[in-house]
Amino acid sequence: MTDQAPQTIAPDLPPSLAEQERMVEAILFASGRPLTARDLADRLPPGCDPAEALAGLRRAYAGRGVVLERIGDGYAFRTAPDLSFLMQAETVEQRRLSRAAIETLAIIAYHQPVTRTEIEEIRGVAVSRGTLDQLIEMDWVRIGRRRMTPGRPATFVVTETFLDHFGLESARDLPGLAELRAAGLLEARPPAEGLRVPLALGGEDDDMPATASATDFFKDD
Amino acid sequence: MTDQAPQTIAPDLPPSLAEQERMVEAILFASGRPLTARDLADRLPPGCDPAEALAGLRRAYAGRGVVLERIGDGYAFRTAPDLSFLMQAETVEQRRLSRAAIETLAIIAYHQPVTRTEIEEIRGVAVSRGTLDQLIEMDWVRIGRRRMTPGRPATFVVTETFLDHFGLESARDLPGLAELRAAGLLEARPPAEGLRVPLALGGEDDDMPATASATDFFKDD
Amino acid sequence: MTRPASPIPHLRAVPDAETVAQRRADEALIVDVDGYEGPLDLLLTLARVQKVDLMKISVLHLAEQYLAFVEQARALRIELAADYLVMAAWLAFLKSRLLLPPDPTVEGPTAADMAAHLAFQLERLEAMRQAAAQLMGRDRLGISRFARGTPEAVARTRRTEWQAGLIDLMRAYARLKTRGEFRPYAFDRRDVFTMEQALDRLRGMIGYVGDWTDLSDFLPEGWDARGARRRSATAATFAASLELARQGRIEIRQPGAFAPISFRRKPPTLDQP
Repeated sequence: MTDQAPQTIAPDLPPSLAEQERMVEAILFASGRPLTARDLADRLPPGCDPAEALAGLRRAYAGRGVVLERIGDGYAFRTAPDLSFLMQAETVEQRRLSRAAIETLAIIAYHQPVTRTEIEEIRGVAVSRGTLDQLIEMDWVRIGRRRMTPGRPATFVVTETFLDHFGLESARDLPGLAELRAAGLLEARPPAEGLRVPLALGGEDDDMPATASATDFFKDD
Repeated sequence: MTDQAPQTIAPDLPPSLAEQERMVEAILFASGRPLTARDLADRLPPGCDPAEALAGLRRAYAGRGVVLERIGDGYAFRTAPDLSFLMQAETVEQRRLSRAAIETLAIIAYHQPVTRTEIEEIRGVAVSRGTLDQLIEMDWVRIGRRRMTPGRPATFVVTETFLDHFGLESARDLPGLAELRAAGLLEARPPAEGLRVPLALGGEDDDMPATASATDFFKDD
Repeated sequence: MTRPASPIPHLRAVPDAETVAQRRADEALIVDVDGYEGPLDLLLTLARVQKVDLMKISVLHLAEQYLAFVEQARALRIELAADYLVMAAWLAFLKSRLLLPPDPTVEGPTAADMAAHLAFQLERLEAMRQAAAQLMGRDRLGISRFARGTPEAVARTRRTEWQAGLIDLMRAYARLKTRGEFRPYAFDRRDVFTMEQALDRLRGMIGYVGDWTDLSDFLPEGWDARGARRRSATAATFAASLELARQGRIEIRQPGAFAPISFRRKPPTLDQP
């Protein structure tokens, strides 16, 4: 400003360099895209030198939380790269497990250690890799010992995290079918008396406590 | 940093004030809308004090092309108003407001919290639903607390978006507020019974006391 | 549109209303009552014409101007909204009270109070208009001040927390283990005599029943023994008999509670051969 003091009469004198820096700063801040020196010159009053103003600004912002970046031919303000972690927010989304996942988990919990083939036999459908992976990734299920049978298949067991989440001391505390029925979690069986409905032969021994059946089942472990 | 040198072992030490300033600068620069000290604290590492960083930033940006503005409880970077002549490219086409809407807005700003009946009393005409709806839709006006008077009427107040738009730190900074108050023009001076000047009934709503007061008035005529 | 033939009374107060443009504006002022936002707005415009501080306005003079305006509008047969007439009546009342010496026996606000309140209202409206203009003249966002043109969005990383409770787990297991128990419900119809069957049977038989006949005599063969079959046939036949009675084809009789029920064909009436 001091150097322009003697020339106050001239009306078309370009603004001081400090003023040009302010101008470029404001224009770049408000712009929706990077602007080239040419773009800036078009918008500044005549006689301005955007290159100098840009250099000045670049120095002024060095080391700040915001930096003047050169992007191709253009210039734009950007958050300092080392602060990018501030631009992230983690949102936790709560979602219910899919039916396939919860059924697979239930089978593993009640029958552990259990092989994939066994899970599939109980569910009656193939277990997708993704379902088991998801349960393992959640740290609710892990791979147990290999079964000492032909093919030495891997078994699955539930983890401590699982027990924590479900508030169980051990998987043995899971209620058996009889208890589930008593708790109303099983649909009441149609009354056998009066209506002579031929009952299909149940494949499994329904009323046996789950823990017992699980151990019975896998004597070798 | 120097004062933290002896404690280099502590890993959870808050960043230095200079570093906090950088962080607040980055977060505010990145945001289009004002953020409160609370918003900032939520995004800064634990132990940071946004208030101090904000004060430092405010000083650092004073007189720049971009300034740190205080808007209600929030802070935002905005281009310096004196540079608006450079900003033709960014100027946003403003929605045209009717005279009724502008006057209603001013009445709400200066008299808030104000009921619809009071607005009508001041303008001498019914306030159409659309006028208030428009102001609310623009997020310049919101519904405040109900007045604890018979009928519990809703009141209207201005929003932070309003303050941001008009460059006001708070509603106390409205232009001419002190003079208007000194002149008694902001006092709720409910006209004594029979003193009320009749209101025009032009609006859509007929449930205002205007009808009643007008008829009351002319009983003796 | 009708044009005013004579100069407008209230405009006489304005000395420099001579230019054509101004005259036109003044005519518009008269004709276009809709241009005002109600009588208070019109009053404020008229008050401005007095060219004095609103605090020192002569309400009496203003009332006269307003009444003259309304008179003029009526002379030009302009439909004035009811509000304007209400205001005119109020101002006429105020004017008469202002001109009369105050009557100490009259209760309520004095004419001076009313005039002061009107002046206050006009001043307040004027103040709000000025405030609105000042507000709109501020450095507005998007006009004089600008936000960051490229706000950097906060990258939201999403972490999914899977939800499952013990109940879900147990239900899933229960569902799996009881899947084999589900059977389609099949009803055994061998021992059921339906109402349709009974109706068919009764319709076929009733034509021959002139005299009271016990319900049990209508039960089909093989259904009249004791037990479930007889119960089913009895219920169906009784239900069918109600239907036929409703249609007016039979009459039903039961001498007492739990006594045998008997039917007969309804005897033809005289007018219904």
